[in-house]
Amino acid sequence: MALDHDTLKDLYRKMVTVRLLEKRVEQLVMAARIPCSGHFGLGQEAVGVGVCGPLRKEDYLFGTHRGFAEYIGKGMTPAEILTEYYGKATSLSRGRLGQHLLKPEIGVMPLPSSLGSEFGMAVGAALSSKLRGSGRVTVNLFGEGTAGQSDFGPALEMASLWRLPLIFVCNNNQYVELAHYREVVATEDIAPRAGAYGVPYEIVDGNDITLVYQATERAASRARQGGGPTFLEFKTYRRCTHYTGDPGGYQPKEEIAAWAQKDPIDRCRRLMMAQGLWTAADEQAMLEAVSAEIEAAVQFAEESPYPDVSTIYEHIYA
Amino acid sequence: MALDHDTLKDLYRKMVTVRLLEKRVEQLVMAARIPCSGHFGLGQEAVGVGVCGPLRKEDYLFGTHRGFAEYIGKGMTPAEILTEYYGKATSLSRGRLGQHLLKPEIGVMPLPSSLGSEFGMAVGAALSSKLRGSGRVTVNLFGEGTAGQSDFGPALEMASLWRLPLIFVCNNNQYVELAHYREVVATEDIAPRAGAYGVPYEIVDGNDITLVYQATERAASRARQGGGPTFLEFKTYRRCTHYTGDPGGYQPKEEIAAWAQKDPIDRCRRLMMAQGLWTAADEQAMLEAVSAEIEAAVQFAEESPYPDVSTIYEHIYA
Amino acid sequence: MSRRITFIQAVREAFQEEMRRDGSIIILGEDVRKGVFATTSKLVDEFGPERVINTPIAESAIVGAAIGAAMTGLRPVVQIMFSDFTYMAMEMIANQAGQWHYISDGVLKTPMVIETPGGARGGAGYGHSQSVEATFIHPPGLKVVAASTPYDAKGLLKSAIRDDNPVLFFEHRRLLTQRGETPQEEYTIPLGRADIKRKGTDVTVVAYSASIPKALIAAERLSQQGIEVEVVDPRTLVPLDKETIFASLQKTYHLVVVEEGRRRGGFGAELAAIAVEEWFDYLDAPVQRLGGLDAPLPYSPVLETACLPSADDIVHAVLRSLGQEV
Amino acid sequence: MSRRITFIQAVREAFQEEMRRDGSIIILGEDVRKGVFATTSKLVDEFGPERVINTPIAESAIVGAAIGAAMTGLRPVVQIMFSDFTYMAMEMIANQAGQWHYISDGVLKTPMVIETPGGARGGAGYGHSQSVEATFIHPPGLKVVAASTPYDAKGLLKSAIRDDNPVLFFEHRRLLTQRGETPQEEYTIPLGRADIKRKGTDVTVVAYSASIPKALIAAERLSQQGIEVEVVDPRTLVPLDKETIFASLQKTYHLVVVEEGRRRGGFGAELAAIAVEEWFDYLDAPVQRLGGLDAPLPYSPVLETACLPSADDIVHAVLRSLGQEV
Ligand SMILES: Cc1ncc(C[n+]2csc(CCOP(=O)(O)OP(=O)(O)O)c2C)c(N)n1
Ligand SMILES: Cc1ncc(C[n+]2csc(CCOP(=O)(O)OP(=O)(O)O)c2C)c(N)n1
Ligand SMILES: [Mg+2]
Ligand SMILES: [Mg+2]
Repeated sequence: MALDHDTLKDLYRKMVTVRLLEKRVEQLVMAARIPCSGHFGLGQEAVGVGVCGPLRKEDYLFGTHRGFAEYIGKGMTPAEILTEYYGKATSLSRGRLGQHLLKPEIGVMPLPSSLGSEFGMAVGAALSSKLRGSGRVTVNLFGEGTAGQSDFGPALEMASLWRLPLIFVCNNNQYVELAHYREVVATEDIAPRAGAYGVPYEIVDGNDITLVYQATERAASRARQGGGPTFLEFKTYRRCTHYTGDPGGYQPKEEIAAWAQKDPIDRCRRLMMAQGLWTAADEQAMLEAVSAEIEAAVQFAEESPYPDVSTIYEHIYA
Repeated sequence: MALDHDTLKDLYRKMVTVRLLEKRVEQLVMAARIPCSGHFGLGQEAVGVGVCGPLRKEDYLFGTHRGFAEYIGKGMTPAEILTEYYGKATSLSRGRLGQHLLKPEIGVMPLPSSLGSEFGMAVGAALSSKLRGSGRVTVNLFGEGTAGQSDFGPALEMASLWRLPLIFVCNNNQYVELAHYREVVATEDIAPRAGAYGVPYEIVDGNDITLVYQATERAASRARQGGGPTFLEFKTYRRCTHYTGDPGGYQPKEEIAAWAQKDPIDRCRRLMMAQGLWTAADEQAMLEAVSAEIEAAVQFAEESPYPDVSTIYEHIYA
Repeated sequence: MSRRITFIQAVREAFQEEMRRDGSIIILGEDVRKGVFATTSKLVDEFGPERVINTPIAESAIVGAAIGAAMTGLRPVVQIMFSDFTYMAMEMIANQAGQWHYISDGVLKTPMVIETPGGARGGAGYGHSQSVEATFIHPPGLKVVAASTPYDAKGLLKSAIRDDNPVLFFEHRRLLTQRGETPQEEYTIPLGRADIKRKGTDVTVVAYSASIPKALIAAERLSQQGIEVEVVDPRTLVPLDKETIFASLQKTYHLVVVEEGRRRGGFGAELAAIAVEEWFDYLDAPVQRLGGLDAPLPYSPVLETACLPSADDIVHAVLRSLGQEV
Repeated sequence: MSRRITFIQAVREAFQEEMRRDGSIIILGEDVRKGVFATTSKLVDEFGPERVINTPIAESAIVGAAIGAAMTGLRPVVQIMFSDFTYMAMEMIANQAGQWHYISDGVLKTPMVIETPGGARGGAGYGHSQSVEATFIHPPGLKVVAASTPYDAKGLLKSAIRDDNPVLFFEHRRLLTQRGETPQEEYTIPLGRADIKRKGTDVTVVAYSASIPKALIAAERLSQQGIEVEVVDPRTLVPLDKETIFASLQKTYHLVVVEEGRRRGGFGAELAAIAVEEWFDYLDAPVQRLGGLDAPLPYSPVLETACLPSADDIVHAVLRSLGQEV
């Protein structure tokens, strides 16, 4: 079944925003305007955006370090992201978070520096929803490398035991830093590990935004109906290097080229065009609008002041 | 196929030793002669004893806190065990280890206080055997509750990835302290979790010493041939309470009674008698010999001095 | 009305009263329903299995779950069966629980308590006997409580549960079955307020948890020699009530600090450092710092005891402080 | 022959020389083959994938595997990509690696090194920037190294690899690309020997790792005011070379201690405590203890810098120590 038109257009625009924003952030990091390194997800935008598509504003998202897609997907704006990356006083955290984007108001929950430390936290958020009957769903997004981390098993165990409204989403982009994932992951697929804990799973083409959306929608509705957790593994591919400081070279050119053919944004655009929902003029207008939004955000971030040093003494304890 | 007669008799004697020794230790704990609490495995003796049966002296064993069966199985003597439990100067560790039995000479490796901390260590021992081509096999024994611990998944991952000569042995005795295991374990079986990491597994009746022995033998020979890890889950039942301070009462009487029917020692004795290997007189003689060995060990431990307090300053650093 | 109840009962009452008052409090831990060490036992009968939750054996993920729950509106209490195992959750406690309030600029809160019995009591061995509380002084954003009496335990635990920060509540196993006067009426003790367990004028002995009974015995003995020791129990290591300790030092000019945790990098290090930085003019003699031997704890009770400071050691430290010992 | 090489090159050379010397040394860690921070990069070309092993992302199990390997005849080096993540392996490091030698009565040995870069260098954020080394002073059986120059790094790392105990080898990211004279010839520096980075007579400044360059800047400035600071770099926090520090104090009678890790319960606490216990008569003034703010590290470089002691802060601390500041 196809997604409704507005949904598709919205997802498309978000994917494009992610792509343009990532490129812009890369420039700004390289130009030393942004002090952190950047982790980008060229070619895997459909996962984060598609997963957030069927979520409600109040649903909880634990996203990733390569997470522009899910943060934009969940509703953060380029300005919110850029001011954090710049470390400016106008950011939601007044310069404290950097890459660790957070906006609990719209369900964007902590991104721990230490990969895997979100597993327990996501269980806790889901437990909290369940006990309070809030109807909220929690999504825990992570890479296939992170699935090797210690608290992965306990999180599956608890989610399964307590039938938590928790969706595990493994973004399998086939690389773990500078190595192909099979150098450090024992199996082709991660999802059957969830099955062994009694958590139902699906393995889905992560470059097809419709499939990503729909799989997540099924999982979310199961969760809301008290059916417990689901594990989704999305197969995709990282067409860029690990981070801005990584010269790359370890990904076969043919592999990259083959996946470029499956680019999720191109696929979505072709689909919309084939359905007559989208024209070259729409594309042009949208690109301009998104670019303008990003440029305005860059300018805002650039012009924003750094936080006052005296703020470091605030909120040490609650 | 049946085990050869001497092997069977040896395993039987070891199981009986475990049972009598546990009973004696219990008395000594209750009488405050032994300062630690005791964790016993009434009815599950076939697992530890049977697993150690096919192992070589130099193979590594990471045993459990409820591990009389595997420590006797691997060749520790009642005197070695009792002097440690008493904390006497004549123990291998001169009073330092207590329940954390250790005898690297015969492959008895650390039993960490913290459940699950042996997972990584067992991987390391197996990695070491593999890299040095020592031909040694490592057995990592743990309970079904401990399988929920964080480093369980990473250990499976590493063992699978690196094809380590490592046998994971889950002693599923159906209780995790004071609760039935299904209160804290999401699935009936643990072993399929290993399968999901690419580790072959078997689920075996843990009260049949022959089956335990043979499954381990298969796994050990696979490991020695470079075939990598195996996961064995032995189904058994703990007919005693969690530890000496536990009044019990949470295990249904009928459940205990049903499992008493499947007692591994009775089964082994019946088998040997049916095969004409064992007579009532043999039984009597063996019981006397084992009791005498245990009593001699108790007396030795009782009469041994406590370690000299000045020894506390030794071996702080290597 | 006051009764003599055990430390365990005091802790249990604190849970019970707070859980009645506030439906967002839940307890998570291994076997907390039956309660291996009884501080939580039978609470499940009153509050149900949804609020008293037996978990898998996975300390790190349990604490992680508590953090997630705390950030989303619950007030979880985690029981870690032996305080040695807090190290399994070090990442979650020190890198996550204590940090998100600050780095979120105050947006997130993590109101949670980690209740954890520990300490040496003979025969439990190296990894079931340690006093590890000093480890948690160093990371940011945490509070650390270590009560020495049932009265203090109850009042402090209630405050810990109401606190909006992660609080580690260390219990010493040797104290758990000790009894003490504890009012039936509601009371709380603020975190960060020390208590003078014995008044004195000659030497200030700062001790906490199971070192308090030893310090009091030492004080009795010293009193017979005409030396009046003031025993100050900080009760919370973070935040630390420096004022009360300083006030005592201003009388005595002599400081002894005692803990069962290892000496190197322990609580005593921090206190002695504060003394030499901030109270330099009030030190008439070197600070005497007593703590556990800087080694693993051996099992045999004769050895274990020898690794820990005794009442005698405190007596000697006080005498040394006064220059009365060679 | 000596060349100016970077800290990274010095560390890499230490690995290379030791791995050539001893076939039982292996390196385990995340992406150690390519080497994200280059200290291990290309070692795999010489020593093969069996000795330079890329692991899954599972710090606790990696350290656990190193312990098991160390107990059975290998000498593993574990790289933990950011020292903040050592907390994920706290159980394995503090409860296991450091304890089995002692409780086995010397039967087991755990010769292993944990090499881990860390510290703040602007823009990495709360959990990729901490200096956590002080945490590891407290648990037993561990050694803790924190070198400040390529020369020291190489010589100390070689000793650490040869040591039969678990050694934590902390590197500061701000130093990694710094260059320094390093001999081509084989040399080692024993663990537990401090180095005087600058001679002076008026105040002893004890600093280590990335605080050394700051201390030297401060010393230069103070020298222009006629104050000669002696900068002592302990280089290993455990074991600590108390003799060298004490010898300096016997000249200066004034002690300042500087670290980038948080102040509360930090290395400075331990050193100040030693001073007030053992060197009381050689303190003419309060010890000045500088360290990171007792809060999480904020991301924005302007904030991060403000949380750490600066050369200016050291100047002021020295002046305070000499009573020359209000
Ligand atoms: C505990 C921990 N170890 C290591 C790192 C460093 N690190 C950052 S990204 C990364 C690779 C993650 O791979 P994967 O989970 O597949 O996610 P991807 O980067 O492919 O999105 C690593 C090891 C970290 N942040 N946390
Ligand atoms: C990390 C850790 N958590 C908790 C405990 C306390 N504990 C001792 S035995 C046990 C239950 C273990 O259950 P299982 O793994 O099934 O083994 P069994 O006791 O049934 O043999 C627990 C929780 C411990 N020793 N270590
Ligand atoms: Mg990946
Ligand atoms: Mg069990």
